[in-house]
Amino acid sequence: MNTPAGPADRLVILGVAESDAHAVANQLITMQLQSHGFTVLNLGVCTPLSDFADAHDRHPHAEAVLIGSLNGHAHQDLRTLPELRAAGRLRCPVIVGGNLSVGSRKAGTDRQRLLDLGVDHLLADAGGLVLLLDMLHAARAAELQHG
Amino acid sequence: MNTPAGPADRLVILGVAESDAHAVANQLITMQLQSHGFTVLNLGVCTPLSDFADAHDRHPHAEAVLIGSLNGHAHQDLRTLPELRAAGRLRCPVIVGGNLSVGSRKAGTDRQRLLDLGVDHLLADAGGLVLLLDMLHAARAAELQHG
Amino acid sequence: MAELHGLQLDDRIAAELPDWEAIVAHLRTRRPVAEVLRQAAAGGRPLVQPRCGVGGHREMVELLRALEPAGPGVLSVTIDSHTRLRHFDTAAELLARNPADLNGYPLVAHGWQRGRELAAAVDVPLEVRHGSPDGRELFAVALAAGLTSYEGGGIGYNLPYSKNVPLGHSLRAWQQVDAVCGVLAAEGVLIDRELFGTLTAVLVPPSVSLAVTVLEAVAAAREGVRCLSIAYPQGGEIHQDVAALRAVRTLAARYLDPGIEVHPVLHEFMGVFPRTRSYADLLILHGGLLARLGGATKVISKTHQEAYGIPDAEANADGIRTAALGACELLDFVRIDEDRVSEEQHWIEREVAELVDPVLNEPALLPAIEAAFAAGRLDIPFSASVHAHSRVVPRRDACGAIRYAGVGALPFSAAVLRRHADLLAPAPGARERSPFEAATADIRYFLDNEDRFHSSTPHRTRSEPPQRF
Amino acid sequence: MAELHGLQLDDRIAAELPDWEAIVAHLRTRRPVAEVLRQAAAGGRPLVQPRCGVGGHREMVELLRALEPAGPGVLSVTIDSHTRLRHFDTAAELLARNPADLNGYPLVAHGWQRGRELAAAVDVPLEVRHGSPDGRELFAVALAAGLTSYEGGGIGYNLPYSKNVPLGHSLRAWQQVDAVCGVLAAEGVLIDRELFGTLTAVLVPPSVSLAVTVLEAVAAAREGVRCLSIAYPQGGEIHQDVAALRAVRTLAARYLDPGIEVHPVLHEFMGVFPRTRSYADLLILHGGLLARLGGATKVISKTHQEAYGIPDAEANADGIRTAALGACELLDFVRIDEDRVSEEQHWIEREVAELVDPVLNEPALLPAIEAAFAAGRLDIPFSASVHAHSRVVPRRDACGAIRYAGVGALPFSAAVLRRHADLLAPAPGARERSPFEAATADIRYFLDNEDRFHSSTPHRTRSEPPQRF
Ligand code: B12
Ligand code: B12
Repeated sequence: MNTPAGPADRLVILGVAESDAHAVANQLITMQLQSHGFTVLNLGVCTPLSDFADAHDRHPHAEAVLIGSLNGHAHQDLRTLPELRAAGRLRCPVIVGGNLSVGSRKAGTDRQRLLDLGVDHLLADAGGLVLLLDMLHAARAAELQHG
Repeated sequence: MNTPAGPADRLVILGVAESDAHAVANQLITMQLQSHGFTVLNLGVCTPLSDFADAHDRHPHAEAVLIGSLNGHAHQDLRTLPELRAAGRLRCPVIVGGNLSVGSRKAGTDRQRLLDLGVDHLLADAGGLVLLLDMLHAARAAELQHG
Repeated sequence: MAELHGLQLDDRIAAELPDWEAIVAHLRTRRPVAEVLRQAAAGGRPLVQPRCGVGGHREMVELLRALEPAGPGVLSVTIDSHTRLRHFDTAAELLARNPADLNGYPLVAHGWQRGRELAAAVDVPLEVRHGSPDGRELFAVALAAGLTSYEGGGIGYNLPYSKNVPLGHSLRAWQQVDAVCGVLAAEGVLIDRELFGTLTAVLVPPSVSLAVTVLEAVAAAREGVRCLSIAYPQGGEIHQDVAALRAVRTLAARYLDPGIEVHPVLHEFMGVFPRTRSYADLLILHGGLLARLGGATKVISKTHQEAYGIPDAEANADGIRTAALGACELLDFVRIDEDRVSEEQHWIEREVAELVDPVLNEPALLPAIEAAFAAGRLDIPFSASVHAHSRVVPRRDACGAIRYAGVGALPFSAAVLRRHADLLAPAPGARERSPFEAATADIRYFLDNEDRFHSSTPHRTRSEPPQRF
Repeated sequence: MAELHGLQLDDRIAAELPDWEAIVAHLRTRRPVAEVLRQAAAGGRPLVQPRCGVGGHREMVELLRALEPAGPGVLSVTIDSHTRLRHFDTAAELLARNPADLNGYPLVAHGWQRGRELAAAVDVPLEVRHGSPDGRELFAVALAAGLTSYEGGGIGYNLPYSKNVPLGHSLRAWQQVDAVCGVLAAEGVLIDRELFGTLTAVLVPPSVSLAVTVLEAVAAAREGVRCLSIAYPQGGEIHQDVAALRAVRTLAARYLDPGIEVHPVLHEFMGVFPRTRSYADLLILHGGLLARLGGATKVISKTHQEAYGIPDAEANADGIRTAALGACELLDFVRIDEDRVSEEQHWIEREVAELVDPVLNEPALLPAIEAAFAAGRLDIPFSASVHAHSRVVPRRDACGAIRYAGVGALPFSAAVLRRHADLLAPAPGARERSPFEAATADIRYFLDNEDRFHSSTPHRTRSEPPQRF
């Protein structure tokens, strides 16, 4: 049986989308994940998607790439995800959270077009983040075991 | 030529509808009309329509009967107007003013059903009252002259 | 006339009621309003209560349920005008024909069983708010329904609410109501009795309001009432209003047995209300703040639809929240000029004493009240009733506070008269206004403030006259 | 790189602009924001300005026209994030594809001619609000458009708004902007320059905000700027906030030439905003009141949709009105504990002096600022940029005021450090919180207040988490 990696080995890549300078949630999430034993590679604000891909190339064992977007520009800032994926990059779960479109009334289509880009998970709140990472981790462990 | 009666002879009958105790507008309108030279027979609040008719019987030369209604009960309180009119009473202009139905959004039907009872004029505000009385007065003078 | 424990009632209505023991037994199962008031008083923040009443029963249940989530401490069963005037048949007829045409809930026509359903529909306890010169039948039905708070009094529910009910009649009708509350109190069932110091609501000088409620309170206490809510209507000048609310407690201490629970209640501004939502909301919030600063136990909220008509449930719920926000922690920092408040309070208390002491010094209270109104030694402005002289002429001073421009036969001392004259002395060179102009301006006070606010910047839109039909 | 009167610009953008004389001639025809500010300052009531910007040109014209009737003193052209970061091409591309996807108005992509159309669409003058570490091109376009007020500075528009723009770069970019304003001022054309003391907006200690704006103000004044608006973000504890706003004037008197017009500006609470309309409105009103009490010339309003996303026009107009109501006559009676305010102001001024005096004592200002941030002797919390240490740890005390739990390398005196430690001393027996817990609670301060308000009565509904996609 394949023991899942202990928390100490759990690395995530975190950052804020390219046009977005909102730093507070980013820093809080870092504290939160670290307190749960994660190693956080925090790329900070205003990070182009290609920088996330570069970081993932350097750290292929990262469990997930976590991208915050609050300024409403999530879709534009993640537009190159299909290209990068087609080129075989960012092949880990991409989790996007924050405030994902412009305006105070959100349409279901805002959500859908991000999923269409290939974003794997959307979270409004960071509260559920550790749970999601644990589930993904368990699922991968199970896959490795049975697959 | 028939000279219209001077203001000193101009009498109006004023009061508030049967179920209604709102006194302030009633007292202000009295002051207002008096300052324009009218003689005001003020029946006060909570005045059944039959009391207006009795007063008009006693003062048949009254130019108009002015009824205030603020509590929303105008229609119920004036329901006997057709009966009284059929009996030949209250044969002068009946002017109703105030807040004429229950609720903060008014429907056009609220207005119509009062007109259907035979109310001659509806005013939201007492501001236009003297003007209306003067117009009715002038019209009656013209009628007397030509008729 | 039938009788329910000293309460003389119309036979037909009395016949429908359960017997006295059953009424008392049911009342014992209810959480009394008095308890909720006591908690609020201890907590230091006023509870909020809306006015609310619609004709239909199902609609009334829905209304109460819609308002409860806004957080009122007490909910109202506001009664329609026909029922108030004991036109129970008209109310019943209209209820059958078109309940939406009623401007309140006709509790007598619905009957006490439905009253119990209302009380059961929400957790918050209910008060009956009406305006009945003679509220005995309504009270009996309310008691049978298990309602533990009842508004009204022999002066405050007569003079503003009817044309020609003699004061002797209304005072004795309310004496019977109070006596029943006294009996219940002795049996351990506390009924909160709220006194309507609001009167005609428009430009009521604080000492007129307080004199009336002090006299009603003394009368009620003599019948054994143990829990009194004493309402004062917001006039609009905050130092005067805070002083008046605080005076409720000092006057109660002076004129009532200390064993009686007394709760000052603020009625949010009851005059001509602003028309724009934003300014109306500010005034509602301001009332909540005033209630806290004045130490009120309860505040009766208004709504941003006040100028237009009976509010819908959403506006009413918003009003409750807005009033509560005015009294909430975020504004706890607010201080007020306490010297000015003390000065006002001193004079208000003195004026009240000058009005009520001669009456209380008479051997028999109710006849003395009647005689004082007959002589104009007690009086209210804009009386609806012929049984008050209405020779009191209220006028706003330069700060907006309500003063006496005329006192009729009120027995004020020279010092009091001089103070009011001084406060109303026109600014040098000011144009003289006719009484009509002055009254209109004073009544439209907040409308004018609102217009000034909205036109203070060049492009801001002004308020529109309300659409009323 | 092209040049417009000392302003080094991207060639492509410079090529589109009218020549300098034409720009100045047009500016002379516009009513300057500085004049509007001067009037408000004289009137004693803050003017209100909303943030507002949408992608499309027609939509932007409509938005400005929709907001004007709410009575703002100045309107904003809030710029989208791409333009702020000088990604002019991305902004132009998105504008062509889907303008509604832009979180502001891409003025550079639209061009100065359309900017003039915006200015002509309303009578109220416009300010450009953005967040550009290097705002030179945007400034040139704004000037050409005839806009007379421009927000930003080399520190406040760098550290919160970008990851890796060296301070030396942004300071020199803004030096050029200020120098152009200086030239214009000398020619009699006054440009109002607003400094963004709001920084990262979340838990910014007053002395951090004021230290940054004092340094930027001194730098601007040295380039000849004659009208400065100095913005401070509402922290939430009113005595501290009033003190900070009043300190703007005392600090200006201490550090600036008296001939320079200085206007304190309040940014209504910029942190995590309440979610229910009623509580959000209270906070907006409270900000208006604070602005008046603190003597601000201007208040930047928020909306009840703040927690949800960029507001629609109606919510934005409501926010303008609500903020104005907080500063209106009806609340002129409000007093505040002046001793507490003075005490706060004394310490704020002292802290600012301890932060800025060493920097101002250096021979060259801009390098000294750069060096101080590099050494952590100047610092901001939650920096977006790697060019501040972000070792300042802000924490709310028991009253909600923002204190320093950690100062990194800020050169505070022992007295200052002791005071903050004392104010943050945990209540005896209090459970220790992790830094994450403490930060989260402090950031959610008004959310928690709001929840407490809504659950203070048993049946009141609590706020729901905002729907964000
Ligand atoms: C003061 C007041 C009271 C006082 C009245 C004291 C008194 N006896 O006068 C008290 C507190 C006692 C009271 C009681 C009630 N009131 Co009341 N009251 C008001 C209030 C706040 C102001 C009215 C006032 O005095 N205005 C000052 C005068 C000068 O203005 P006005 O009345 O609007 O009059 C102007 C016009 O209407 C018009 N006008 C009026 N009469 C006439 C007559 C003629 C001939 C003409 C041409 C024009 C005209 O011209 C006037 C000057 O421009 C209004 C709300 C408001 N802010 O407007 C509610 C209001 C009128 N009341 C209302 C109600 C329902 C009641 C009650 C039934 C209680 C209840 N269920 O809520 C009881 C009435 C009991 C009864 N039997 O009638 C409602 C009416 C609702 C509706 N139509 O949908 C209102 C609108 C409040 C509300 N929004 O719910 N009320
Ligand atoms: C503080 C703030 C700022 C500060 C940011 C300082 C800084 N560098 O950090 C300043 C003033 C600089 C700023 C600037 C701007 N802002 Co701003 N800002 C805010 C504000 C008031 C609070 C944000 C915050 O710090 N919250 C605290 C954190 C802890 O909460 P949070 O960010 O909501 O994060 C939670 C969730 O979103 C989620 N989450 C966040 N990130 C992630 C990431 C992952 C992976 C996951 C799983 C979850 C997650 O979990 C977090 C914790 O529960 C919000 C409004 C509000 N009250 O919420 C607006 C807001 C986010 N800003 C907004 C905008 C538009 C801007 C600007 C573009 C200006 C403009 N046009 O109005 C610029 C951005 C410039 C740029 N290049 O990005 C809008 C976004 C609008 C929209 N989406 O429709 C908001 C909502 C305000 C509004 N209502 O208009 N802003």
